[in-house]
Parts: sequence; structure tokens; C-alpha cells
Amino acid sequence: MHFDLDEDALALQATVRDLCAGRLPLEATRDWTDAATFDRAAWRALAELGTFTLTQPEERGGLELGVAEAGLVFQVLGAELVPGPLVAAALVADVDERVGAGEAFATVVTRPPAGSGPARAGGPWVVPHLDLAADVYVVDDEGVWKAAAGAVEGTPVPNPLDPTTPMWLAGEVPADERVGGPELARAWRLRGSVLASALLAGNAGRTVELATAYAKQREQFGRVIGGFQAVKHLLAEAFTRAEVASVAVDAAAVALDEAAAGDEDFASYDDPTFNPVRAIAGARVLAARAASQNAKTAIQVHGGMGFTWETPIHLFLKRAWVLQNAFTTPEEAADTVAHSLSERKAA
Amino acid sequence: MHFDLDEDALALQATVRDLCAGRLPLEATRDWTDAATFDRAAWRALAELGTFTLTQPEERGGLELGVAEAGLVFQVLGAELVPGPLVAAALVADVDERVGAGEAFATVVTRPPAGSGPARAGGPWVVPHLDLAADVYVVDDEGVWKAAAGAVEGTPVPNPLDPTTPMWLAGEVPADERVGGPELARAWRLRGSVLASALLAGNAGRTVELATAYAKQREQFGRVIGGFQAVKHLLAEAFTRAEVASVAVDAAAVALDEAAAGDEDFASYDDPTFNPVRAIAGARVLAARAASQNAKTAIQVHGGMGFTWETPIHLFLKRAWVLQNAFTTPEEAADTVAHSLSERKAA
Amino acid sequence: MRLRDSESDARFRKEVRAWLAENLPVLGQPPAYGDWPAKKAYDQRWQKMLFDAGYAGIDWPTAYGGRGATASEQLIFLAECAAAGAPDLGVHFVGQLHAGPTLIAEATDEQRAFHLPRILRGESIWCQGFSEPGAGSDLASLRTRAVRDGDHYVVTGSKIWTSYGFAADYCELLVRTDPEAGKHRGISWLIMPMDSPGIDVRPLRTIQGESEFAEMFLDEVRIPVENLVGKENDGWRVAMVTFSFERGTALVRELLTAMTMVDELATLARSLGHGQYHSGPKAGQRRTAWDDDAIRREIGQVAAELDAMWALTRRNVTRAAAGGGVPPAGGSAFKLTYSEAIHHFGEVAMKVLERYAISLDALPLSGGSSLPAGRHILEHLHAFAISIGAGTSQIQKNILAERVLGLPRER
Amino acid sequence: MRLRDSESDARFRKEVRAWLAENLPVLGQPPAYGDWPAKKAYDQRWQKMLFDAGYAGIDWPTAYGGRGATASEQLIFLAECAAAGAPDLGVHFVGQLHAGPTLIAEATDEQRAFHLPRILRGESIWCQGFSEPGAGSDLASLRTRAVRDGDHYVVTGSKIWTSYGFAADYCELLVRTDPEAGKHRGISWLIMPMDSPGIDVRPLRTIQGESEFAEMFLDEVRIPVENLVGKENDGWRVAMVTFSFERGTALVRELLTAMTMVDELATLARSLGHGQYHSGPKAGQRRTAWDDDAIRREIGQVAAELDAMWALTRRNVTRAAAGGGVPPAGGSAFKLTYSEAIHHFGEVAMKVLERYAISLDALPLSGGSSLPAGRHILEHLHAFAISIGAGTSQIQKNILAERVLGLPRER
Repeated sequence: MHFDLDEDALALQATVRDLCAGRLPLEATRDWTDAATFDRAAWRALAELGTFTLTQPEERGGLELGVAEAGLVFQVLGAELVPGPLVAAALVADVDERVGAGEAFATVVTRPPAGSGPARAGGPWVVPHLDLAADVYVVDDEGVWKAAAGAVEGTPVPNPLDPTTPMWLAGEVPADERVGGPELARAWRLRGSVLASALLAGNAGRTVELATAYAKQREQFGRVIGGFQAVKHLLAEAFTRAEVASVAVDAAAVALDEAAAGDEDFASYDDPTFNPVRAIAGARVLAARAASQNAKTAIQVHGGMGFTWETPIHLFLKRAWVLQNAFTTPEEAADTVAHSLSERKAA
Repeated sequence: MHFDLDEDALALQATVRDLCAGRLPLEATRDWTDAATFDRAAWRALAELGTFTLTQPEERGGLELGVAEAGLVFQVLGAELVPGPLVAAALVADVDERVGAGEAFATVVTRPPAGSGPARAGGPWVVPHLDLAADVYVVDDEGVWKAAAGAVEGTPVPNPLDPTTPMWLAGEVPADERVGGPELARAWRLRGSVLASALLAGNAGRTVELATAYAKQREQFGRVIGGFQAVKHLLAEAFTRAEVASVAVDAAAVALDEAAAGDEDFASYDDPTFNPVRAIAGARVLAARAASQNAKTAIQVHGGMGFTWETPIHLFLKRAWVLQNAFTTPEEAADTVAHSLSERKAA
Repeated sequence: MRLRDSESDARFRKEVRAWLAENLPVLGQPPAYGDWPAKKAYDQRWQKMLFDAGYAGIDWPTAYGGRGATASEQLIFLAECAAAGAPDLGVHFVGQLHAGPTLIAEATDEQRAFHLPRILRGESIWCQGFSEPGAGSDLASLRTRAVRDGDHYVVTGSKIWTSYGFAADYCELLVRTDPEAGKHRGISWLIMPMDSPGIDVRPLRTIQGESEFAEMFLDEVRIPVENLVGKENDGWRVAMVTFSFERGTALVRELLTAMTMVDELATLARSLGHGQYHSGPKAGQRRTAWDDDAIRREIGQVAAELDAMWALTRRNVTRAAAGGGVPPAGGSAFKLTYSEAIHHFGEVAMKVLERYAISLDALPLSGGSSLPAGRHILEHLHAFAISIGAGTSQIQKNILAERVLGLPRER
Repeated sequence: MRLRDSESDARFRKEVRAWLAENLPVLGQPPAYGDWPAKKAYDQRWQKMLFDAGYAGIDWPTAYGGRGATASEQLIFLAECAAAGAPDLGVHFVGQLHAGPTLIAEATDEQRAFHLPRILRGESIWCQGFSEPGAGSDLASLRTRAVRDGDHYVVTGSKIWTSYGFAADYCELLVRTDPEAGKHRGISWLIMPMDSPGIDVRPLRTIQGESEFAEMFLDEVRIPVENLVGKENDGWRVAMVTFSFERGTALVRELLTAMTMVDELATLARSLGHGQYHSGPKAGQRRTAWDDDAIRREIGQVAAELDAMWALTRRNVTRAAAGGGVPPAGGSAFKLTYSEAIHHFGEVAMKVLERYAISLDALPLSGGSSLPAGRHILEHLHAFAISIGAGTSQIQKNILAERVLGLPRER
């Protein structure tokens, strides 16, 4: 067991963070609203670092690293509030090198279950970044399917909650080209869930940083507000939530790496605490809670300024609200963990 | 509308509070564990004030007041942690004057629903104060039933959670004498629920008082701990919960008084916010939360001392845990409120 | 204690209900959010209708054009308006709930005679000029400076959170008239005509998007000395009067609207199939959000919390009517709990909407219908306005701890 | 990053599992709660078995009788013990997790050679004499006084929260040796033999009922000067060493046990019909607590919280192994979150048990079976031991805010 970031991992995070700070700063991100204003060159620069191909083999332009490293990088992307179909790029890199290389965009959606949503038939579909994407990939129980984005008749969502994640509603996604079976679908669900949780954990950590910095300089009643114990404790609780979420995401990513291929139930391990499906679900429970609660705390610490559009915290909150339902929801994830519990009678 | 305590109400509370402080102090209560050590004389003194007969007509020895006044008195009883079958006495006074007068004891239980509990048939029954009671009254959907306490084969619960509320388990309660129909059963459920919630609200208020007093005198780091903002805010939150719970209980009790007899659904009122069943359920949600959270807060503020048996806060917490499930549970009550919500489409 | 309508209350309720049923359709639909000129016109039209019908300033003295009715009738009026979906005060908020009551309590006869009827008729719109970028929770540290120059104060500084600033005719303005005095001592309360030269009002975008708030920059604005309310340098006390109104009842209509929104959320939950991505024995069955025990029960809890706020309001109003205004315990307890309830409401709404929680507007559905998603999400964001505005939750807890529980003051 | 067993880890795990399977049945059932002499004998018997098998002091240096194994193996050992339901350290807790590691770090060779093997063999039991009635969170304000008299310190004062005081042979004792020095400066760390004259140990009843805690009154107890650990008046620093062990890993076994208790609670929820007093379409159907979406999901949340604590433990242990002990961020974050998780666990347990949440013991059912109610309620009460003991949650938040986030220190 060695469960900490080594020097390579820290260097990888630093590289991505530097690129984001230089090319994808918050001030720019907040003005990105659609494909027309999207900074494709910055995206490509991100891809060139290997951001979306970390887990790909060398012959596909990848770094042959694990989901663990991808999770660390995605925590940075979450902290930097990088926009665009990030998780989709990391998944679709499995089947389309142009997407991994940042030369094309893709979006990945899950098929709405029958009976869900406002219509009895299920749906409508929710498709992010449809204007940017060349292809829409659909994950369902049978496999992974592909449709040309142009073939999807989408209605843009008016006034999207997260202004930097434009969304479309579609009655149908004509995904008829099969690109993978149930195994790929399962792999994408798990990896997609971990990476979305990684974005959430990074998001959670960043809002604490921003609020802590503000609390150190904003004065009221003749002292910095960070000197009030109420503020200190709010920030300490938020810091703790972010730390715990980050560790849970790391553990989930490592567990996914360590799960032997083909061992569907991950049941053949000696360590009774080793259960990737459960770890991934648990990570979502904690990362979603940390991201939304920390952003709420950060807005509260900012006071009136936190209620302005100008202060960027609300963008983290809105991103968190959208991300928390990617590939699973916090509620479904809690249920998944519950269903993983063993039978055990009290002694 | 006049929704505040008038002078008579305040005087009534003061009278009961004085009696409790003199005859039923916390130091004595904590040593009462069973019928043998129960202070029957103090109980009778309480009854002589009219505590259990507030809502009875004059010819039955009552004060002809409302459930509102009974709720105010029960908030005092809750604050003073008075032991014994309090709610049962106030209900059974409807049908047995000796119980209202404090000359005999009764206990009231609800029939375990089929399929509940560890047995498929439902049950076992949970019967508090069986050793003290002359009669056990059973409330179910068909009515109110009576059994002689001696006819109930109960197993005493070992090490009862609330040491001053001894409990028995019974496979069966042979309640075959019918003392009332569905209307009385319904009335007892509603009134019983309000009075139990009143005890909880009083409980919630008292633990804040005790913790506030402690925080004003306990010094650490060279100052009273009540000067630390963290402690101040914990106590302010607890105070607020208690205030809100108390108001909610008052509103529920007043609503019950104001509901016209025989109007089962309370639906024929002009005021759309007037709904006694919902108010009573809502009061339980808030009073149960206030009592358990405030006692938890009070223990935390007491630090190590709060973890000792000697400091009485834990008795409030344990009483709250037992009371919160009397006549309904906080979860069932939340469901009741939910089911009362109207259909209304967004504008 | 009595909550049910007295006979006269019941008559009043019936009358209001009938009037609303008849007149709301006449008023027509509100304009699109963000169209401020139309909003102003709409709110003024409604205020005029209320005034003509005798429903403006229900609890204001008749001497100033109010109805002089009981607190009870005021609550009945608000409840009936909320239930009927009538507009709230809108642009008249500051005038009717802040400036007006302050003028009634503190102004000269001339000031009252001029302003109060105009406020009630909806003719003059007021905005608030209290907060500043550097003076939020610590309002008394405000720096906007007023220098006496003959019969005028010359005011320079900047204000923020000026609601309906774009529409206002007057501003209740706090300024520093004595920079040498202790920070609470050198403040004055002025009536600033918004057409004075030197005022620059800029819209302020909030996390909810477009908003009714503005920033206001004052550059040597000349305000006649007769516009002083209360004494010079006594403005902090006057402002506290304003707050005592705000603390008690400014949020009542909003609470009542939130109560109707819980009904709406429950209705939505009953109709919205809830995602079950996982496979299981019930996979594929249509199960609504309402069928989920956790969601349904949490909606019930929020409803219980709001019901309790309604009860607390009635307690506060009863106490206020007995004299002395709303006590700090009741006011701070209300604000603290109400803000938590609205945050809670928002969190449940996110769970109900689940993957449709993606827009600040309604979602267009096929067949021309729509899913009212944005409405509940905006309310979630609005929760911050409650937990931050008019004294953050942290400030409310300080007030309760120090003034009510008697714990040591912050050092 | 790596979590899975290495090959040698896997071998060690297999070996431990096999040994436990063989030896636990030999040990037999633990004595009834509250029978302290039997408890002491039982714990000592088990410790002897562990020692003989080479499982005592897994991460202690071999020089003192430990196994000198990796942190990884230590965690595997604890996890296997928890899964098998093996006893925890019991009366050996202070010796093995507090006093022992402190002696390893700070004691003289003679002190180490005498005490450490006895601790590992289970021969000498230690208790802690740190807290005092007036010195809780503010431990450094302790007043128990040690006056030098020739080769002895003469100690007078009182201590509280002396766990297993009744069973102890030695006490790690903090005393004030210089009352004139600053409060952190005049403290010393002594080894007090519990058979010294002048020690009065009285059992302390907690909110859980009978407990392993005691109050300890010291009346001119003579302690040889050679029992000083570290330098005179340097005891605060030595105590901080003790805390750095406590902060990191003292709760690991407890966490692992809590994780098995979630499984137990889920199992109980699956078997326990859940009350439905109200009438409705499903009234009368048997529906278990597990069928309730809210309860089931909340159990899942608690499990996720504890899983994360397990991950955080492995992170903390990895960092500690890299040198420098567990960092405050990791230790305080663990303690804070773990205590919240246990409170959360208790709250869910109350909902599962519902009206059977009425006893600190198991409830006897007909047919000789029983309902394990008390176990989960005791854990709920135990949550306070976590959120209060060894630095309250409020203290942990101060540590995080000041030492990790760099916010101003408390004034």
C-alpha cells in the first residue's frame, strides 16, 4: 500500500494547473457560452499535455497511466473550472483518437430510463455541448452507440443553469452505430463517474481556497472576517469536506485501476474493503456534497459580494449542480453503496 | 387572531413550573426508575393543579380550557423532565376521573401495525410504565380498548434507554373492553401527538438554558466558553430551534381546539393555511428535531462533563428519543405533511 | 391564543378573495423577467388598483391614506394575495415596507403629508441607499460623505444593493455627516430625490442573473437640508427603526409565496418520473419523484418548516401589535430559520428535478408544454439573498447569542 | 498510488486470517459488559495469545519486542481483526497506543527496556492521567502539582477520564512542576506506578452507563524522579508526541468496527418491519426498514462516509510512514469527519429501530431470540466520545483554520 501522490503525480498536476492558469483562466471561462466563443486552441493545448489520453496506450498517443492519474488531473480541471466536454473527451479517446487529441469534440449521454422524466416514454434526452460536438455517444445497458451530432434535433435549453455548460433537449438521439458492448458501457459509466467526481472534488477544494483568501483580506468591524470563529469554522468544515472528497475520489480511481479486467463483480479479492463499484459510488456521494456545500459556504463567506455575478463562486456552484448528476446521481450512488453492504448479524 | 400567551397562560405555566421545581426536581427525577421509587404524592399534587384535566369539563373536575393551554403546561413538564405517564393521564382523564385526579395511573399504547417489528405478525407491543399503570389503553383504527395492566404479560426491557421511562415488551395486550370508537381513537392520536410534541418542545428549550448557563461560567483558555463565537452560534441555533418548535406546537394545539367537532377533514375553513392534522404533524417534525439536536448541542457545549451521567443533559436526550415516536414518528409525520400538500401548478 | 378568523376577519377574507378573483384577470400577466420599465408600469397599475379598492397600506394609519386595519387583516390580505397568485409589492417594496414606516415613525408632518400618500398610491417609488461595497454586515462603517453647504448636504460616495434603483423617485439614504464622531454617531438619514444631478445608477447582475438591484454612485449630489429625517447624526437610530420593520414582517409575503411553491414542487414531483439508472427488480417501472420516500418526506419537512415560519410570523405580529415592534428573538429566529428552510427547499427541488435541473428558465417540452425547472432553481439561489441580505445568518446568531441569551459580546 | 495488497501483504493477510480463525474460538466469548476484572483477564489472555503468535506491536521496533512490520501490515492486521470480530485492545489501549509510542520516542533506554516488553506481553496495563475537571479542551491549564522532594516528586491533584484506571499498573501522568512558568512551560510527563500510596480511583459513570473511565484523586503521591520522561518542564512537548499518535491512528480499529456495524445495521433493517401507523394504499403490508428509500439511502451515505475515513486513514498512514507523523490536516480532518459519521450512523440507527429504540441492551423476543437495539444506540451515544474527547470538534476546527488555512489565531 502506498496511498499518496508521488512526485510524478504532483508534477503532472502542476503542469496542467499552469496551463489552465495561463490559457484557461476563470476570467475567460466565464465568458464562454457556446461553440462560437469556445477557445479551441486552449483546448488543444490541454489535449497535447495528454489530459484526455492519460489512460490510453502509447500507440494511441497515450501516457499509459491509470485512472488514478486521470482523476488527479481532473481534480485540477475541476478546480480551474475548465469548460467543455472534459469527461466525454477522456472516454471517447478510447474509440476516436481525434477527440483524445483535442482535434474534435464529442459528448456522451446516458439513455433516459423508460418512465423517467416528464414523459411516460422516458426523456427527453439532455445533451450538453451539442453545438461543439461532432458526435454524440449514448451509453445504455446494451452498449455504447454513436450518432452524428448533426443528426440530433435538439432544442437549446434557455438560460442554462451553468452558463458555461450549454445544454440541449432532444426527443430522440438516433444512435444506431454500435461502438462497444455492455463491457465498454460499464467501463465508461464507472470511469465517467469517477472523472466527474474528480471534477467535483477539485471544485470543492477551489471554493474553499477562494473563500479563505477573501476572508483574509475582507475587513468588517475593524478586523479581517477570517478572524471570526464562525467564519473560521465554516472554512475548516469546508476544507475537511474537500479533503475527504479528494481522498475518496483517489481511492475510487485507484480501485478501478486495480480491479482485474473481466472480473465483473470484483469479488475475488482478499481485502474485504476492496470494492471498486462501491468506492466509485461513495466518492460521488462525498464529492457532490463537498462541491455544492463548499460553494454555498464560500458564497456565504463572501457575503453580498458572493451574491453578485461578478464573484465567480456561483459558477462553481452551478457547475457542481450540473456535474453531480453525470453518469449517476448522489441519491442513486448512496443506494448503490447501500446495496453493496454485506449481510452481518450483530455479535 | 391573537397568537401569544396571555397573562392567565403565563400564570398557569408559572404555577406548574413552581410545583415541579419544588416537588419534582431534576435531582429526584434521575433516581426514579420504577413504580417503587415513583413519587405518587408529587404526581397527585401535579394532578391537583389540574395538569391532566385542563381540557375536561367542570363537572369532571376539569378547568374547561383548551388543548392550547394543555400544550403550554406540557411544555413546562417537558422542560422539567417530569417522569411518568403524562400524556396517558391527560387522555385517559376523558374516561376515568381517578386517572385525571392522579389517584390512579394508566398507560396508552398504539397497536403495532401488522407486518411491523421483528415478527411478521407485527409487534411486539411496547408498553411504558406497566408497573405503575392500573389499566392499559390501546388505540387502533377501530377505537380505544382497555385491558387491566395485571392481565398483560410483559417482559421488562433491560437497561431502558431513558432510565426514567421503564418499558415492557408484550406479545399481546388483551384489550377487549371497548371504551370508545374511531372518533375517540382519532382524537387521542391527535391530542396525544400534540402533547408529546409539547413535552419535546419544552425539553428542547431547557437544554439550551442549561447549556447557556454552563457556557457563562465554564472557563477555558482564560475566558468563559460562552464568549467563543462557535459556542455562541451553536447556542443561538439551538435557541432558535426551540423557539420555532414551541411556536409550531402552540399553533398545532390552537388549531386542534379550533377545529369544529365532527368535521373530520377540517376542510370547511376559509383560511387555506388552517389544517390541524398537518399542523400537528409538522409540530412533531420540528419538536423532535429541536429536542434531539438541542440536547446533542448541549452535551457538546458541556464538553467532557456532558459525557458524564452526572450532568443531566443526557436524560433530556434519552427522553427526547423515546418521546419522538409517541403516537407518530418524525418520519411518518413528515409524510403526513407531504400528503396534505395541495395540487398546484407553477404559474 | 386564537388563530382562526374572527367573524370580521372572515368577512374581510371573503371580500379580499372576491375582489382578487374579479380584479386579477383585469390586471393581466406580468411582463417577462428583466423588462424593468414594463415591470414598473405593471406594479404601479396594480398598486393603483389596490389603492382604489382600499387595499393599499392595510396596516397604515388612515391619516396617511392607509386602511388602519388590524395586523390580523394585514396577514389575511397577504395570504389571500399569495394564494391567488397576485403580484407582490415589487417596485413598491422599499417605499411600503422600509421608507414608509420609517417616515410614519420619525418624519416631520410635512414630510409625511407629502410622501406617504404618494407611496400608497404607487406614485412614488423608493429605493434603499444603505449598504456600501465596504460596509456590508458592518453597515455602521459606511463612508458616503455628506457635507453641509448652506441649505444643502453635498453627498459623495457609492452604494450597493439599491433595489429597484432604476425605477426609483426617492432614495432612503444613509450618509456620514460627522466623520469625527464614533462610527454609529455621525450618520444621518436623508430623503434623496433620484432626479438630482450627480446620481449614476448601474444595474447589478446577481447569481440569479438579471436583477432588480443596482449600484449607485453619488458625485456631489445636493440634497436639501429639509430632507433630513430625524436629527442630524441620529441616522443610525432612525435606520434601526427601519430594520425593526424589516426584521419582523418584510418577508411575510415571500414566505406565503414559498408555501405555495412547496405545493407546486409536490405537484411536479407527483408527475415527474424519477431516474433509475441502476438495474433492479423495479428497473424500468415508472416511479415518480413523489414515490421516493426520501424526496416525498423531505418535501413534507420543508412544508413543516415553512408552516412553522407562518406560525412564528403570527406570533411576531401579535407581539408587535402589543407594542414595541417585533422583538429581536422573534425577528432573528425568523430570518435564520426561514433562510435555512429556503436553502432546504432548493436542495429538495434539485433532487426532484434531478437531471432536468439545468436551466434558470422553464424547459420547453414537445407538444408545447414546459417543465417549470428554473422557478425552483431560482428560489434555491434566492436563498442566499435571505441568508446574506439584511444581516447575514452569522449576524443574526450574534444578535440572538448576545441580546437574547446574554452571552459575551464579540471582541 | 496503490491500495491493493502487495504479494507479501496478501500472504500476511492470509496468515492473520487463518490464525484468527483458529484462535478466536479458543479465546471464547467476552465477559458481560461492566465486569471489569473479567474484562481485564480476558484482554490480557488475548494479548498474550497475540504476543506469542508474533502479532503484538505489529508496527513497533523488533528491539522492544515488536514485529517491526510495515504500516500496511498493521492496517491489514486491524482490518482482519475487525472482520473476524476479534477483541480490540481493551485495557491495553493506553499502553499500546499512547504511552508505548511516547516511551519509544522520548524515554531513556532503561525506561524502554523495562516497560515496552511488559506492555506488549500484556503484563502491564496503563492508564492516562492528562485531563482534569478544570482542564479539558484547555489541557495546558492543568493544575495537578508535583513538588520535588529529594529523589521524588510529591503529586497532589485530580484527574478525570482515566480510562481503565481500575485495571492499570502505570499511569502516564501530566503534572505541573513549575507553577511560575507560562502555562505550557511548567508541565512534566511522569510514569506513575498505580500501587503508590495516595491514589484514589473512582469509577466514572458516563451517558453510556457503566464505563471504563475513572476519576483519580492524588494526595501526596510520591513518584521517583527517574520516572520522569523527557526533561522536567518539557512535558507539554512530550504530550504533544503522544497526541500525534492519537491523532492519526488511535481510532482505526474503532473505524473498522464501525464499518462492520453498518453491515449489521443494514442486515437488521432488511429484517425489521417498519411501522406504518397511517392508513394508505400500502397499509398493513409488510415493508421493512430497508424498503424505505430514505433509510436505505442514508445507510448507504453513512457507509460511504466511513469508507472515505478508511481511505483517509490509508492516506494518513502513508504520509506518516514517509516521516513526520500524521499531519494536522489529515488528523483533524479525520477526527472531525469520523465523529460526524458516527453521529450520522446513530441517527439512522434510531430511524431503523424506531419504536424499538428503547434500551441500551438487546431486546428479548419471544422464542429466545433478541433484537440488537442497544448496540446501535450505545454507538450513537459513543459519538459524543469522539466529538468531545481528545480535542472537541470545535478545537479541531480551530486547528484546521489556523494551522492549515492560515487564518488568524483565536484572541
